[in-house]
Amino acid sequence: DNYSGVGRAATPKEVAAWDIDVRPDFRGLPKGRGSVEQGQQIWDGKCASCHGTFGESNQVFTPIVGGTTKDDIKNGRVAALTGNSQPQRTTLMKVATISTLWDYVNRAMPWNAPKTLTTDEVYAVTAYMLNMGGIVADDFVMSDENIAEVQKRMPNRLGMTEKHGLWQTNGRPDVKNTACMKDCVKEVKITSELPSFARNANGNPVEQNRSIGAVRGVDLNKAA
Amino acid sequence: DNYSGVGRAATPKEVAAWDIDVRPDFRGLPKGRGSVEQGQQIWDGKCASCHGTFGESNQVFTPIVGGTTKDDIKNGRVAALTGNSQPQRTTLMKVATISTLWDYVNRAMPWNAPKTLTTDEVYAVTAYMLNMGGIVADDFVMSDENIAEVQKRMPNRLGMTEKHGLWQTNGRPDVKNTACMKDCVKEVKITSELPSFARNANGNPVEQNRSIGAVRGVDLNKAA
Amino acid sequence: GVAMARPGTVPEGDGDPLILNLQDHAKTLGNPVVMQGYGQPSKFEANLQRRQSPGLTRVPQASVSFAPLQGFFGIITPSGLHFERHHQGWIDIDPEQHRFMINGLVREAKVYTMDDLMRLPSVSRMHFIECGANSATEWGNVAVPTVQYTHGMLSCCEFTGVPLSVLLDDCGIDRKKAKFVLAEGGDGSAMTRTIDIARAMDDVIVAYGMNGEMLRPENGYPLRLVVPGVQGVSWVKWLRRIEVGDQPWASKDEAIHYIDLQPSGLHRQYTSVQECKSVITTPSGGQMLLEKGFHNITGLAWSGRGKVKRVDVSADGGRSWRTARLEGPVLGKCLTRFNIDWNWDGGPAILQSRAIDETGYVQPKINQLREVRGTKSIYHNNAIQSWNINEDGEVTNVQVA
Amino acid sequence: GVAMARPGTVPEGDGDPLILNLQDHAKTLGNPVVMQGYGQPSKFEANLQRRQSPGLTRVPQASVSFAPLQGFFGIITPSGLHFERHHQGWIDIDPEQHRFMINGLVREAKVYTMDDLMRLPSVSRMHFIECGANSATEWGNVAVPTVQYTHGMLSCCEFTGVPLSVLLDDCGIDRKKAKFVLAEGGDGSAMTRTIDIARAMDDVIVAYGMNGEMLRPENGYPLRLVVPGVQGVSWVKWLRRIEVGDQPWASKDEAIHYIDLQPSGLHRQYTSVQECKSVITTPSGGQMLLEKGFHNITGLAWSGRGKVKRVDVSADGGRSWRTARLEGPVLGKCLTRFNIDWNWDGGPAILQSRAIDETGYVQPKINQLREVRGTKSIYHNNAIQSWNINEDGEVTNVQVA
Ligand code: HEC
Ligand code: HEC
Ligand SMILES: [Ca+2]
Ligand SMILES: [Ca+2]
Ligand SMILES: [Ca+2]
Ligand SMILES: [Ca+2]
Ligand SMILES: [Ca+2]
Ligand SMILES: [Ca+2]
Ligand SMILES: [Co+2]
Ligand SMILES: [Co+2]
Repeated sequence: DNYSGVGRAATPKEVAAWDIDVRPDFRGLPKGRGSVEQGQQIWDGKCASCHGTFGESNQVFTPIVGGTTKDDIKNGRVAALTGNSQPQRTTLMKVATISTLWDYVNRAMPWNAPKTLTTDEVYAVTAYMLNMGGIVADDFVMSDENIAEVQKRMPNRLGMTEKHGLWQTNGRPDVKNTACMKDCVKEVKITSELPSFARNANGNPVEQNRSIGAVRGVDLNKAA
Repeated sequence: DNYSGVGRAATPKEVAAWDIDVRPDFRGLPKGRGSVEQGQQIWDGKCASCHGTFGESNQVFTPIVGGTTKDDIKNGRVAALTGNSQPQRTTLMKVATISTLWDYVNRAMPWNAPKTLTTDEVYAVTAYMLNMGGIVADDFVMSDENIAEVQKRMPNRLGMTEKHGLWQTNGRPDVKNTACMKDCVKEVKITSELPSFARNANGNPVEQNRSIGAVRGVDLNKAA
Repeated sequence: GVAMARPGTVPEGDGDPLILNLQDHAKTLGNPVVMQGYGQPSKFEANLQRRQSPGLTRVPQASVSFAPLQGFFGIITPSGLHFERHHQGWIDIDPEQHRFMINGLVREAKVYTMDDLMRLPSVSRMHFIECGANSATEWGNVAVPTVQYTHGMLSCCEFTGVPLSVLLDDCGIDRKKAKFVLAEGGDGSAMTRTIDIARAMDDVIVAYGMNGEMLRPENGYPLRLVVPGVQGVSWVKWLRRIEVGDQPWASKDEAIHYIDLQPSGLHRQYTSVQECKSVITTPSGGQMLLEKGFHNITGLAWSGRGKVKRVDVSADGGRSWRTARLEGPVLGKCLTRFNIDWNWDGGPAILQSRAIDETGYVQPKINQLREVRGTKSIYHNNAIQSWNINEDGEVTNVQVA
Repeated sequence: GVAMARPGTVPEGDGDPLILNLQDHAKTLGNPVVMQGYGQPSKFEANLQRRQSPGLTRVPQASVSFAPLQGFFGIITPSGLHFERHHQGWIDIDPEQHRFMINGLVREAKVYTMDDLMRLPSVSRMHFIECGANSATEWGNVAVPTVQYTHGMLSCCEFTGVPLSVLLDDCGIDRKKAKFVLAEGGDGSAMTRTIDIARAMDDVIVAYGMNGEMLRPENGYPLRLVVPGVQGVSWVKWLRRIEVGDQPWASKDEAIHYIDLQPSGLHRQYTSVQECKSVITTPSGGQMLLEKGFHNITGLAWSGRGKVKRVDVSADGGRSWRTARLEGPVLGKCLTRFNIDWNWDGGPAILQSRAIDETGYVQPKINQLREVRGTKSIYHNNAIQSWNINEDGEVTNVQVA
């Protein structure tokens, strides 16, 4: 080849050790199975401390479970994503592809001990998260064979679009401004200002700017 | 002006405090005087520890005195600058302008207490350095009035040239190579290599290179 | 009136004592060379630090630290002040132990050591990196006070490494079938992102160098992907693997996060490009002008689609605009520094900057963005930023219409 | 044969244990953000330090530390590894207490604080700085082993500050009488250098910024002169004053040092420009190729007269040459990174690089320099550098004819 002596062939076992990704079409998904029941045990032992017993916790991350309905499962669109009914957008409200959950738990969870679950444990705990969201039944056993069926029940499975100009290199922008130079607006109105309770929230600017220059940081301890 | 509010006029005393430079035409030289004898006292007390009793020391810097002759004083060119008779090129061999010495001692010496000599002391110790170089007599008293006469005795006063292309922005290069691409030399001979005693002098390359990359630092402890 | 008394106004009497009486450092011997074999900023620069925004994230290993843009000059970000964004904490990998794999739709899956990678043809390029969530807090109302927090998930460095295309060719990429690549990190999160093949074969770099030295651990030492013009999450750190495939992967950070919620309830997925944007860094929120008179307004502009063509600045909230000077070099998918003269008359003012890139795209107003995308997108807010200056010279973050 | 066993050769059995067995950092949680508010290099990078050359100078406050070019990428020098050259030690000035004065042939002598200077129109430019004594040891015979010591008084940063011409105009420079300016430092040495007015009014900068942050104390914090293309000694650090005059000053460092002794015994005075030069940084002296086969030869080229136009590389001691790739941006009076492919056949080789600048000037061979200037010039050696590679892959510093 062109670059003689550089790099080497990967062995099949090496590829197997690292090639863990799972795609929406389930390419990469290893064979295996796990029940909701087993999942609950794993969850309570290894996940609930961070995500809450019902996946509702906001302590270390936004909630995983909540905000989805039976209708959503039927429609494949999470209704609460429009309007302001839900305070937080949970994982199950957003995720369209079950592979995403399986793949992510498999590669990154539990957060402080990633890549320590067995394949069957990933099936189980994924099934349990879906069970908490009312997507699969209490006695469900998820496996590589039935996962495609579960996909069809994902509440937001139709909630994604790739039809926009911000992905591909040749995509077109969706928002258009013009380079007006004079008399561009009649009247300028301030529509939003920093709420006074937030003034101190990010520290004192005088301590975040140099003591020289054209400006100083405002000193919140002195300022009116 | 253009930049309203920026900067302010300097007061005359401020300019006087900082405008200490002395040019070859003695512009900037303050009135004052100092004898060789006084100079010797200053030298022995404040300079000799670093530069040697006779300005000959090589301990903290190259020698100040040495290498100039009566003939040099007459000719205004230091003969020892050609050939290899002098192991070191001393300050007095090189310096063409007495203002340079006066100005430098005034601004920077003694090295660990610069700008602490009085004007008269600078005259005195400069005179003493010249005295050590045989340029002024033992009983000489140097002052702003006679310094121009001393200039006429500087051993290397004709030893500088500004006639070369490497100063002005429009100067022409003095050395010319061509961009030959093929058969540029018949035979390549190595004319100089690192002497083996110098191999260790700059530390062990293995400790001065990364432990990754296309190369490693040679390990002098291992290498033959 | 102006709030602060300042040094350097016309002195009384003979002049400024700092000039009349020589300072100690002019009368003593200073410090030796290599007192610091690897040097540090002056002790007087300690205020310029990257900082977390309190309350923004819940755990500091899945969090962000913001770069202090308010104190930056030019376009190069000092490596020590490069913004951070980690999902499972940062690590300091022994580079001798690091391996990089390419697999998937290639003739031969290969493994490279750092030794291998650093033998290959390298390129060095200056590019900005911006988190897709930069300026996220501003989709709704004003929420944070300073440019460090509104725009500080932005940095710009010179990156050195191997073009990804060189590596993919070395493995014999199947040019017909290949449509996407997956980049995967070696840290706890094993971060994955899909990149379409057009980009992957264009200007993406498998980089080890940043600003002349190796990447910093927080930025992926010893290997990260550089995906020019694309949001930071795709610049996978501690890079361990590239897989070539024919479909996108819908990984967690492209199927649950970094997706833009539209008013319809649909999420846009795989948004990548960071559109043309700019911000004035001095004067900016939380700062205070010391005096009326001449000021140099300065800021940064960039575009994920190429070069910045022009930056206009308004001091009256967008009524009228003047074109700023662009400092060279003006490079593609790189920060561009702009400067413009301004005389502050001591009255209220609203400063804005508006960048235009080489495609002709004009940086939009926040309301124009909201008209199309609503207020819940979180990501990819490239709106014109407004800084209000009051009569005391105090600068605050505002939105205008 | 090749001397060193290396990681990453084809593994026995199932594969590389570093891949088969996940490393700890892939299975644990990493470090939080802002663990370092101002970040540092990886602990594995500790070998890259600026270093003194033992025996070169007698006291460390009037000395030099060399930058580790052998480990640099691209053109930006990390500020912590910028070479140092002090004459009376370095200092860390309180910038609030610093003053800058302009006097001499101006309508009004003025004093500026740092506040004043940072309000003025600023420019940001990338420039190399090279000490006039860089490569001094090579005028005679080979004396030092590595590129850190042969060429390490070289750095390149993005500088930000006020064009000197703006300041001189602000003081009402007498354009008719002004022929030279004197730049003066505020440290113990109160370093002074003369700069001719053509340069002073052209591209000289009164700089406070370096690589996006303030200058480092070792490099003149808070103010230094940037004199593009000119030797480092003129880039006066801790700058306190500029005087406008009509004659050169013949200060100590332009009348006793930084003068070039010619065979006639005459010294050339006021040499300023750093002529076109280049050096291969990898592979370079003291390094060891690990293996036969493909290698990327890389190095740096620069010219004090403008842009680098071309760099040629020879692997046979100058018999034949091939043209290298120049990495962009190629800027005036700035380092340019070059790269070229090379297949090492395992036999002896002598690597050289030869830069050509936009004036058409071709970097000379050491013998061509000696024919004109002899061997005692000390300063301003811009000769082609030769690196010898033996059959073990060891690289050494040689001179050839
Ligand atoms: C020590 C705390 C901790 C534990 C234990 C933990 N997680 Fe997490 N989890 C997190 C954090 C923090 C994140 C967000 C990571 C990020 O920002 O990328 C997360 C993210 C997730 C997500 C993605 C959520 C989203 O919307 O992006 C899922 C799914 C998840 N965890 C499931 C699990 C499961 C299943 C377990 C147990 C097997 C588990 N977690 C254990 C802290 C934890
Ligand atoms: C503590 C040591 C020390 C003391 C005391 C000292 N010097 Fe020096 N001197 C030096 C050093 C070191 C240099 C070189 C400085 C440099 O590299 O710029 C020097 C440079 C000089 C030079 C310039 C030489 C040249 O060739 O560049 C002169 C002249 C000189 N000293 C005179 C004096 C006089 C006169 C005094 C006393 C009034 C004095 N020195 C006291 C250390 C000292
Ligand atoms: Ca190999
Ligand atoms: Ca795969
Ligand atoms: Ca202070
Ligand atoms: Ca003022
Ligand atoms: Ca003067
Ligand atoms: Ca090691
Ligand atoms: Co992210
Ligand atoms: Co010097």
